[in-house]
Amino acid sequence: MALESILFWLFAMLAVGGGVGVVVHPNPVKSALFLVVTFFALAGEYVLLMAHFVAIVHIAVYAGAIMVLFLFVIMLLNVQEESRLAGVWGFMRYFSVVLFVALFVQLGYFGYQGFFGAENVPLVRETEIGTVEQIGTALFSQYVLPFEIASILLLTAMIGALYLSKQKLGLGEPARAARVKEALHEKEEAH
Amino acid sequence: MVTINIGSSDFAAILPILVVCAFGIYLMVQGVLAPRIHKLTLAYIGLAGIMIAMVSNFYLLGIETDRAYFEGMVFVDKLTVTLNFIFLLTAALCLLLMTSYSEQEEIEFIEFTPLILFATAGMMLMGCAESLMIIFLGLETMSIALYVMAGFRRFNRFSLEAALKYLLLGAFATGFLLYGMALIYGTVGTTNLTQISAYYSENALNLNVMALFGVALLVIGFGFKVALVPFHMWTPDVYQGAPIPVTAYMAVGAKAAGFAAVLRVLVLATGQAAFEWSQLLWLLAVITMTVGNIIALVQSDIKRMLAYSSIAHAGYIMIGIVAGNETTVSAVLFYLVVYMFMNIGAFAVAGIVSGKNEQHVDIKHFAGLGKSQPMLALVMTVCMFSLAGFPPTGGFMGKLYLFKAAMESGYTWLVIFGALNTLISVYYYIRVVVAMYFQDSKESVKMAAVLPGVGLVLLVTLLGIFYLGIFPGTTLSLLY
Amino acid sequence: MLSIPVHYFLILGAILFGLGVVGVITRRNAIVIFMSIELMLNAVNLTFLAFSNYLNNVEGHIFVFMIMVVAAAEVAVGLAIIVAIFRLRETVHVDDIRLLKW
Amino acid sequence: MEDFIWLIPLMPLLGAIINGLFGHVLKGKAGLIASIAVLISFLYSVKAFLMVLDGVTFDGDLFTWIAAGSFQANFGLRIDQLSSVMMLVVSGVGFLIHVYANGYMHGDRSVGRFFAYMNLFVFSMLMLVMGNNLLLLYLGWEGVGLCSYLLIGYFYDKPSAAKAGLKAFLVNRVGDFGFAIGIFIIFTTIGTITYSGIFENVERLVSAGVVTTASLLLFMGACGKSAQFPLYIWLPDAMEGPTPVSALIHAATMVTAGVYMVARFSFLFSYSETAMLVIVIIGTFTALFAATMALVNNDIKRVLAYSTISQLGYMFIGVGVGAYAAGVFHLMTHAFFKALLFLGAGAVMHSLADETNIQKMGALYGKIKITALTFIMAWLAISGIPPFSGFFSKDEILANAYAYHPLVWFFGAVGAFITAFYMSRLVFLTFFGESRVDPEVEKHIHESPRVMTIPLMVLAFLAVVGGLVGIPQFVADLWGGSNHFHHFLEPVFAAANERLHLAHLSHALEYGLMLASVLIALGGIYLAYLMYIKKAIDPDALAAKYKGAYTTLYNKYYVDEGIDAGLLNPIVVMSRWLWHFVDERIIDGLVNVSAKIVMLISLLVRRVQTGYVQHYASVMVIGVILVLGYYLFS
Repeated sequence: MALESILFWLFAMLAVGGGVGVVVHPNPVKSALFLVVTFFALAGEYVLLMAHFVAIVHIAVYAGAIMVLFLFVIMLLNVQEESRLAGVWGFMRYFSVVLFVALFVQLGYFGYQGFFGAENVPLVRETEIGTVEQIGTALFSQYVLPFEIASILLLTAMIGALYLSKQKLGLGEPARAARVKEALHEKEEAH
Repeated sequence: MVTINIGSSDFAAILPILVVCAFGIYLMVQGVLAPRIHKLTLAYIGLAGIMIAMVSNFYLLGIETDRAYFEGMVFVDKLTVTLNFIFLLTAALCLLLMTSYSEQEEIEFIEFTPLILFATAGMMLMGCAESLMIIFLGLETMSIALYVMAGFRRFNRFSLEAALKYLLLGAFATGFLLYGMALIYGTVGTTNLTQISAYYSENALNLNVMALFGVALLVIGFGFKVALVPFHMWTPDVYQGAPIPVTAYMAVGAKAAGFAAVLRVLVLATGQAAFEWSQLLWLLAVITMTVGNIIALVQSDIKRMLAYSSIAHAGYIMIGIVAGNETTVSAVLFYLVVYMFMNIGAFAVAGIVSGKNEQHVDIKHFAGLGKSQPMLALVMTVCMFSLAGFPPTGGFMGKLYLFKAAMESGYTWLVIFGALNTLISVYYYIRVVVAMYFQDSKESVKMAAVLPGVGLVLLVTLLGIFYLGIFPGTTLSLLY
Repeated sequence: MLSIPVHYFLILGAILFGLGVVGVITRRNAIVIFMSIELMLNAVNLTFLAFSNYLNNVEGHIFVFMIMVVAAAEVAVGLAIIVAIFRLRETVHVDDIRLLKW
Repeated sequence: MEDFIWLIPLMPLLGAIINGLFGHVLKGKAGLIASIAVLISFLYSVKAFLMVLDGVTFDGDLFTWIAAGSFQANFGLRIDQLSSVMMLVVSGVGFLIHVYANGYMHGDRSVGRFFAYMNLFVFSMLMLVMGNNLLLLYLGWEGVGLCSYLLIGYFYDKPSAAKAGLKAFLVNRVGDFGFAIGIFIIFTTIGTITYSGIFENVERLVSAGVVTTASLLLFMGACGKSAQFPLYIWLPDAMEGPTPVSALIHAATMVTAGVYMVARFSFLFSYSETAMLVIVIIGTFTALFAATMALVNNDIKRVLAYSTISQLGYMFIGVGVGAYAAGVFHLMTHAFFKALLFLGAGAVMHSLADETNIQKMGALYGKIKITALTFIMAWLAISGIPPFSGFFSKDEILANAYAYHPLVWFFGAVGAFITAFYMSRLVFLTFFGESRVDPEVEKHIHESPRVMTIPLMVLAFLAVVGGLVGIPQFVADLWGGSNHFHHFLEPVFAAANERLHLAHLSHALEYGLMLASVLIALGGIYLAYLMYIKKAIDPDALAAKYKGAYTTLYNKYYVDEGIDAGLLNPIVVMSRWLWHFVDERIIDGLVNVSAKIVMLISLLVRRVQTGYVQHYASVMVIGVILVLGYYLFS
């Protein structure tokens, strides 16, 4: 078995194992760490696909930024270990396995049957498209509009996240916040 | 060497989007730099921006239409212009509603105005997209703004619950949408809609499973945004929890944007292979209408009722999509315009009746409105009759065109289902009218004041509904 | 590096996507649900890159960048919402957050 | 003609707008404005009618309404013999009722609203009869339904009124559903919505094999609007509305829209024997069924409501057997005498402080003479006593029914007998016999004001002589005259009549049938007389006064008893049973049960919306799997 095949299987197993860990581990912190494992494994797969630049960005963005944010929030909220869905809804666990199998058979098996032909199995090719230069050229010529839209999108997200998480209400009027909370309680009682 | 083939005409093609984004950024900076500025001033600047964008929208008619710009990223045609108009008008009306709503609820226009402007920009991008990438980015810009807007009453547990549910399920649906895009990309080798269209029409007879799955997942992703059953589950909860002007914006704008994408992809791009999915869409349309209408029957919360009604209306619009002939686009667009007026009108009245903290959102709180607030009751009645599809309102004409489009393609049974559903829907719309005119209010409901802003919205919706109902011809010929 | 068939990557993507779906359905913690959605998006990224390599086309890479941007934006907003809810309700379990129903 | 006809519908619309916007300022003047608006319409209608009489008809477009791609709809009117008659009836009777309503609604809180609705109704009804295309027909069709709903629920303080309005509205939706689908089928098959275009291309419907379906769907709409079995259930409840509304909408005009529509589409219907047969069967059944339900009812307006349903059944028999002119003729005469009956009933209620129970009336003849006299004329007209108007129209329908099938005639004749009986009962109990009026109320009995009695007199005049325009041909032959009405409408129905080849009866048979009609009517009246007048005479006093005659009378009383036990009791029992059991339980029940089932489903289905995000997500995933599976296996 060639080296790349070994690497593929290794990363694949790591990715799937990490994924399973995310889904089943009751502790959110551990789940997050399993997700980091998956991310690293996926970065390896990207390299195998000759997407070096994406692989680096992936590590930087996902493992570096997003996962830190996740962990930060988990720690901040001091989230406890989660008990499983209780009562009648407990069957969701078993049901979800059925859904998984169905979805996988459809997407993974039937969806890609076109690739299964014995003679012409398309293999991963040696290519230059994943280089920084290629991507940079594309990004600033043909794909300049999506690139700019992405900035608006990030701006939107920034405004939204700021608004939702800022502490004080309005222009520094704590009294107002108290009023709102009061009204809230009234409404709850009405319900 | 890198060559950039982007000229001034390319920017002209997205002029309304640029205007809206520029105003959004300006307002954000303004709000930060001059925090003492009166909050309503920000809203009015935003309105001015929308107005300017509307004017600049006409500029699009001046440039060369029916071609792609930005290296095949956006496409300018009559559909683009009409959709831009719908999105901008919706944003303007909802922003006006929000100015009144801010009297009963603390609303921070420093954040709200840029958000609604960016959301509108996202919708407009979906409307003019020529690439799956633009559709995706536009959809996400819109969605992220909407997630936040749904939770805008951030000290209200209902509002935040709505935001969380919308976000989780929305991101979940985005996953399916992206998977579909990936499969289409894998099949065709590009995300350009014109090339996708060419591929699907050439290979209409021997599309492989992957190609079909791609479109199916795309339909599911858009179906989530427009609330097709069974991807509608979020709708009632989110509509109920979100602040009323935001609900109106979601119900109209997001749905119109979703259908814009459906039109772009299903009708215009992959339309040639339509027979492959027309049966599926047929089924979705029938299920959507029926489920929406049947559950709406027992709702007592006006927002929730309107949410199920909006699901049902997504089903009606699907009738036009299923038809898939040359009248589809104009019929769907006309219905979207009508739908905008009648829904915003209904939500505007609901916003006034609900009063402080949205306490009075039950249908029983509408009792006696006919006596105490005859003009409000009139607008609500007209909106309800229009939603139920009575002549001479726009709702009737809209349904007429949709059904006509379906009939022309021979979908008689679909039209019969549509008419049956209309029959059912009358019952719950009329309940509101009955409450307003034929019942006396048992408790004195303290309503919000009718401010000039919301008064303008009511007037525009009333005139719009009647104008479209009585003189639909001019609008229809302008649309597409 | 020519011996790995492309559809291996595709099938790996499908598995990860399915795992993400399972996570969304079975977990109670909104943050973990969110992480499962990230898993789904990463599966899509893998699929895009596999196709990009198979087609020798750079568009897939660009798309992956866009997805990353969107994912980051969604996470920012989503975590902000979760924090806001936690402040109000002191829970992040979605099955406790069901005032809106029927 | 196009220089003025657009004014005819416009005037009531203007009136509606003025009253709607300024009603609260105008107060008492609202009725005046409304009446003048309808009067102007009426005068122009007369002008149009006179022009049509001279042979000038109009069928054209005033302006392009909607033009979008392949679809074009014009605001087009069609003024021909049929629509000019309908316009006269709508605006003429409408005007009289408006005048009457000025008195009847005097002092009501929101007169402006009332007259705005009334004018809006007249506008919609005129659009319905004047339009030259399906879209305007549908517009008018929905418009009158809406006004009817608003007016039935006018006294919304009364929960029963609001409920009745809702019932009328929802039941009509069922009919309108079929109607709309029928219109759609015609439109998509033929590709045009104008009547002229449709009539030229009926063959296309035939070759597409949908002519029967389309006709039956249209008739379904007519069943709802014209209160035919089984969609009649809303009409008796609709009596909760103010009496002028009952007279205008639920007797004279709106409920006849279905008859008008079938007559308008006579050419289309003539292509489908099945549809015609269904119309005849439904019409016959309704005529008989509704009449029996009127037998024992004690509410004066409800008796009239069942009578209206029954009379509408006769009209459908007429248009169903192909005697379109006869059907329309009966529509017209019915508009006169039934409006009169309702207005008379309103005047009686007015005099008696809104008492509607005929068991609490009696001997009113001397006290409110004008009302009583006009009511009696209407009674004679509806019972079919020559030469009152109802006689000629009903006789013509029955004669044509005999030609179609004697059985239809037989059921119609039985219905006529019952009609004569219950109407006589109504009149006798109300105006004759001994007074059973509440003594408190009796002190205040007074004749209605002039503004109410004058319309009564005009209508009474019409009810008496209105039939003379349609004297049957074989009678008119005696002096070389002709059936003017028939003749006038001839051009409209020529094409349909040509296809149908109506059988002709011998003159002897026609005379015989006519005689039978008269005897039946007289028999019904006599029977009621025996029962309700004779019974009212105090036997003891009689016995003391006329000792010799007593025995005879007494014996006669036995006859009465015999009739009572042998013939009438079963009928009365059956009538009660029909009314209470079939009408209230089964038909109403079916409607309620189906509504309840839908509600139950709704209550169950909403439970799917549990509020759990996980469930929402799993529903979505199931949806995804099903959608993908669909592609996989198709």
